[in-house]
Amino acid sequence: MKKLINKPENFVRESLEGMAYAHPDLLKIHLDPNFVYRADAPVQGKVAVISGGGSGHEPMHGGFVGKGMLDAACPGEVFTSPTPDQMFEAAKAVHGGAGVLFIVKNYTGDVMNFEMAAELAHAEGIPVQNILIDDDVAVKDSLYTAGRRGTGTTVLAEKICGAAAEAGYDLKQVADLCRRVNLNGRCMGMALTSCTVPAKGTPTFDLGDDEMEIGIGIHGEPGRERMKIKSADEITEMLALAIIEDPAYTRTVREWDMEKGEWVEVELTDEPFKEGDRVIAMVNSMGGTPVSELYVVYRKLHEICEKKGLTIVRNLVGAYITSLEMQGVSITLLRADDEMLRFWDAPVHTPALRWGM
Amino acid sequence: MKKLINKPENFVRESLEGMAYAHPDLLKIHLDPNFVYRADAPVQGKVAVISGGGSGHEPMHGGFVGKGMLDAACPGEVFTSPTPDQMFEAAKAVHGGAGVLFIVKNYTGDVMNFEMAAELAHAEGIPVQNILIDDDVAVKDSLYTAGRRGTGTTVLAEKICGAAAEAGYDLKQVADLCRRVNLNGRCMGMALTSCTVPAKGTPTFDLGDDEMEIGIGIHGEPGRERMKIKSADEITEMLALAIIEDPAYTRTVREWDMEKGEWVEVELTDEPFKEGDRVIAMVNSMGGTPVSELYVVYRKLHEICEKKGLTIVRNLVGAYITSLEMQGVSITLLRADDEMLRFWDAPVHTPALRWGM
Amino acid sequence: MIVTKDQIVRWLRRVADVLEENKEYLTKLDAAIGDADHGINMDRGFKRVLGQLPKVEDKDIGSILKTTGMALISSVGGAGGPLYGTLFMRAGMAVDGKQELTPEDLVTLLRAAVDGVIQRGKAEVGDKTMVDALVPALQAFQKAVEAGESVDIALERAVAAAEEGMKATIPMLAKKGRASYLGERSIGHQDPGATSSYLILKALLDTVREAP
Amino acid sequence: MIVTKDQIVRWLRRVADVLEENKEYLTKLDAAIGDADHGINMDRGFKRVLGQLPKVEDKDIGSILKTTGMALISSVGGAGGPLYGTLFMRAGMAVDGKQELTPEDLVTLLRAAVDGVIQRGKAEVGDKTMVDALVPALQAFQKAVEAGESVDIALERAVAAAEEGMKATIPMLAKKGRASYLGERSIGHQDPGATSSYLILKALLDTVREAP
Ligand SMILES: Nc1ncnc2c1ncn2[C@@H]1O[C@H](COP(=O)(O)OP(=O)(O)O)[C@@H](O)[C@H]1O
Ligand SMILES: Nc1ncnc2c1ncn2[C@@H]1O[C@H](COP(=O)(O)OP(=O)(O)O)[C@@H](O)[C@H]1O
Ligand SMILES: [Mg+2]
Ligand SMILES: [Mg+2]
Ligand SMILES: [Mg+2]
Ligand SMILES: [Mg+2]
Repeated sequence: MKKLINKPENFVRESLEGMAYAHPDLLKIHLDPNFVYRADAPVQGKVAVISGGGSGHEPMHGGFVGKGMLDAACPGEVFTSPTPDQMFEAAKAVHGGAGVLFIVKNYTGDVMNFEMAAELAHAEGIPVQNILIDDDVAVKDSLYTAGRRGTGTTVLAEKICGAAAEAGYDLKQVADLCRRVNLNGRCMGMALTSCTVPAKGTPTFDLGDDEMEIGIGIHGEPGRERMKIKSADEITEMLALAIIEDPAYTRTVREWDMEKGEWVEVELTDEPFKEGDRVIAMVNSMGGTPVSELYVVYRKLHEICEKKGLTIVRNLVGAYITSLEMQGVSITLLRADDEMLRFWDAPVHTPALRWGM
Repeated sequence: MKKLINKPENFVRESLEGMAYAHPDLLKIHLDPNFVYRADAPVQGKVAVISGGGSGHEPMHGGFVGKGMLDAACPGEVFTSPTPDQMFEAAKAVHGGAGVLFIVKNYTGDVMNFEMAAELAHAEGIPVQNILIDDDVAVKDSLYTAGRRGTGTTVLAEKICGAAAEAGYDLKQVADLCRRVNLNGRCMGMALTSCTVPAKGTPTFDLGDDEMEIGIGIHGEPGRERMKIKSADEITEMLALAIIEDPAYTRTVREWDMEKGEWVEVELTDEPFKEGDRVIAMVNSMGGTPVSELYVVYRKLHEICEKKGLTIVRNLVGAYITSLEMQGVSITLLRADDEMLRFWDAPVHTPALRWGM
Repeated sequence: MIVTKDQIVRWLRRVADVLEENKEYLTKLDAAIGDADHGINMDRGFKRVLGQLPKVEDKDIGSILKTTGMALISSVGGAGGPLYGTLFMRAGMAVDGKQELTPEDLVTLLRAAVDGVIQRGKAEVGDKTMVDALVPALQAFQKAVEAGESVDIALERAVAAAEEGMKATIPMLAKKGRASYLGERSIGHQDPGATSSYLILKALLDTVREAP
Repeated sequence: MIVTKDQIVRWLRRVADVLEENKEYLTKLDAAIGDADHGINMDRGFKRVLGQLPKVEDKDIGSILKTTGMALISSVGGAGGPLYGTLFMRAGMAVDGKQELTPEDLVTLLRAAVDGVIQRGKAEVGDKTMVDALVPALQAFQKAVEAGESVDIALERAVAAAEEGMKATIPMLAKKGRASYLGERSIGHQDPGATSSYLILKALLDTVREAP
């Protein structure tokens, strides 16, 4: 196993401790249960934005804790959803009186654990809402699956909602904005290599020397299709067209009814991209792919968007939501309106995303 | 070959084109000869800071072009020094009347090509100086080798000198500062895996599944010692102690005598670290190592520095000077005085390094 | 024949052993159609349970099982954590205050446990999840008890049904959980959660069969 | 026997062919003690030379060689670029204006070329660089010409000396260039630059041996 770690069972904790040493101005960590939170939390009167999920996707989420983005992040074991007590303790630590938004990636484990956390927070008198990110167009059908997975749009939603909370939006407003970001964002990824979960010590899956996997999940879940490696341009085209030409997608999700204190089912539909859309584009490394290759992908993505009548008005090119040391790339497009762009451009200062301050 | 590329021979150009699409506000590119330069160049009255070297170390150098850092970067083929015409054309494009500083990593090829470029610039009437970065403590002896290689300190020198130039330092002042940064910076790296040069298509070297290489160069040059993989703490200790306990190092380098228009040999000595030093620490991914592991290394580095009486006053944890998709890490420590820290903290806005704006 | 508190505690310890032994096996199953952590998660969870047991061993069975559920919820994570956490929490709530369990108590316990899993996860039989092992086991157990069989015979039937249910997941197309993303490619693999459910029930049978 | 302009042009074309053929071989040598690009770089460089040749073919030998040097400088990069660039630039400057070369001209040309490499790179014989092939070749050539041998015989001696010098790099410990970082570990490998120098000289011999 080619990793810079000590004992696998200490990996998550030691990585968090390193973060705390490196960024004392931005964040603090709490161990057992584990969470990362803003150094200046709780910020009184501000909605607290919290996310979390399995570890192994760094910098997401801990690297996005700081001013203008997340108030707290709850890292589980590698690729394993965190537990409700982590989210609950984090919520108590950062709740500034205006409630807590949980941004939840749509994986069965994450959803159930965050639902339990919301129930605990509610019982403690903390206003709470859970908004799902389910943007992975590699998953076609929501009737015969657990629905689309939460991938790249998560990063964009955390930035935009973090800025909105900073600007004084109330919980309902931040939650509505988050839902809208999710409904306008789509993502798809691919892998050139597998990754190795430290506790397991061997690759999660085997890919031939000349093979790649399209539509991979960020936990090393096998994707939709395995095929011979193609050129960067062909791969970019496969991902970008799957995103751009994806039809309307309807699913039923559970949100929290704050008044009644119970879960309600909500049907949501997002609309396909269309000519004239302005988009934020993210070209993201799965962890082991260097930025030089990401720019080769961005080059082609730019051309494709132009041809399809989409204008990329902002972009991120780098490693933001990863699968350990996996080589590969994901593309995310978010149809952005003025409000989203305003919050996108707002100052942010976290370990992994920083501008304007 | 597990890479997101099209034809290997187009890799550098296409990656540059992607950068240009992604960062039109920050930089422009020139092809044939290839260089990346500030969108607002030439900045009148400002010393132009230029660096360059083989490609494959991204984000260095192109990712550091922008406000407060480099005016231009000259990327060669992968792991191959750029050619003098690249540096010369870049110098002409960004020269704002106050001269040009070439920051050169100490590799035979880079040194010779940048020397030819300086001669060309001088002949064209552009005031020029070449400052070498030779900080790699893995290379012990300068008498029987081409001298220490230029590695991590390059990134820190580019940031600090870029800020000094922005602040109005003249060419001699920026060059003096750059030399001082180099004399106070030390670096060492290691590899868990090899990397693959696109044009070659197979790994540069073979490492067993349980082996690592200590003291690796950033071009996949074999290092000083091959051994069984150790824990992150042990690896960090090996690198950190090699840096902290490195004795004074004396070497003769060539600098340009601007008045006489000829090369002069200069003897330089840098002093070892000592208790009480304040340092800027960089924990850098060789490209394929994710940031979660870098924090595990940073954690131990923090402890070692504390024990040795060094205070880390600033840090960078991420992929800044890489070897394609190589897994591994390098550690850089720079003894920083107030002047360096002031320029470190100054605003910078480039694709890969950004703060204060 | 009744099941004693002591047996329940020994069962939980045995589950910890069995899951440790099967850690790599379960993880390998999860690698094929999931994310390669089910064995690791369950092992971690029951190690936590082992740590909590001494504190509650002298309480009633309900408390012991609820503590087990809480320990799992706060240590397993993933899908397995809330599901098995709920399973043991509900089991404990169903037998609150009891120091021993009659066959009828066990039916109540199992039904509450399985219902909890279904409520939390919304899976049906045939979706290729732990529900495919749990529901047949519950039905077989209940039927045997109603037919007047002793606890060990009823458990034998339940374990056999769980094993059958577990194996029946192999040809299924997953509709819930991470495996569902694979579509057709989920066919041909045994579900890790159904497997751990079978192992947990089997451990109960083995405990009950031992000299008390 | 003299060397014509036509032969010089054919030599350069042959070098391009030979380097293309040996691209992987040279790169493999460079992978062992360098950074695995020497063959790729030299091949790219002489492809550029091929592109420039039509423009200067009807000029004098000096111009042709200087153009070759400039093409290499602006396309090879690395250590090889400035070194081979300087080699051909200086060679061209030494025979400026000439349409054909006498044996003595060739001595002048080779000496200027090799001196240029030494000035640029500061390497000595024994440092495990191209200098280890070039210097013995120059000496052998000069000695043969001074002894009145014809150009092809003198070149034969030069090539033999270059080959010997190239092989002599195998047991050497590198003191210059990238290989020097390896210390003891550089021993046992043949230097890629010495190898390309040998190939370039061999190509000249082969060209001269052909019917003119
Ligand atoms: N909705 C669900 N209802 C019941 N069981 C489920 C559901 N989703 C997943 N499971 C079970 O959980 C198991 C996977 O558990 P685990 O690996 O711990 O979680 P994760 O998939 O989050 O990594 C599956 O094998 C399946 O039996
Ligand atoms: N200082 C020097 N003087 C002469 N030749 C040198 C010197 N340094 C390196 N070389 C030659 O250059 C060759 C390597 O060339 P190349 O691979 O193109 O450059 P790089 O090492 O920059 O990748 C070496 O094999 C050696 O023969
Ligand atoms: Mg999991
Ligand atoms: Mg090179
Ligand atoms: Mg799993
Ligand atoms: Mg080389």
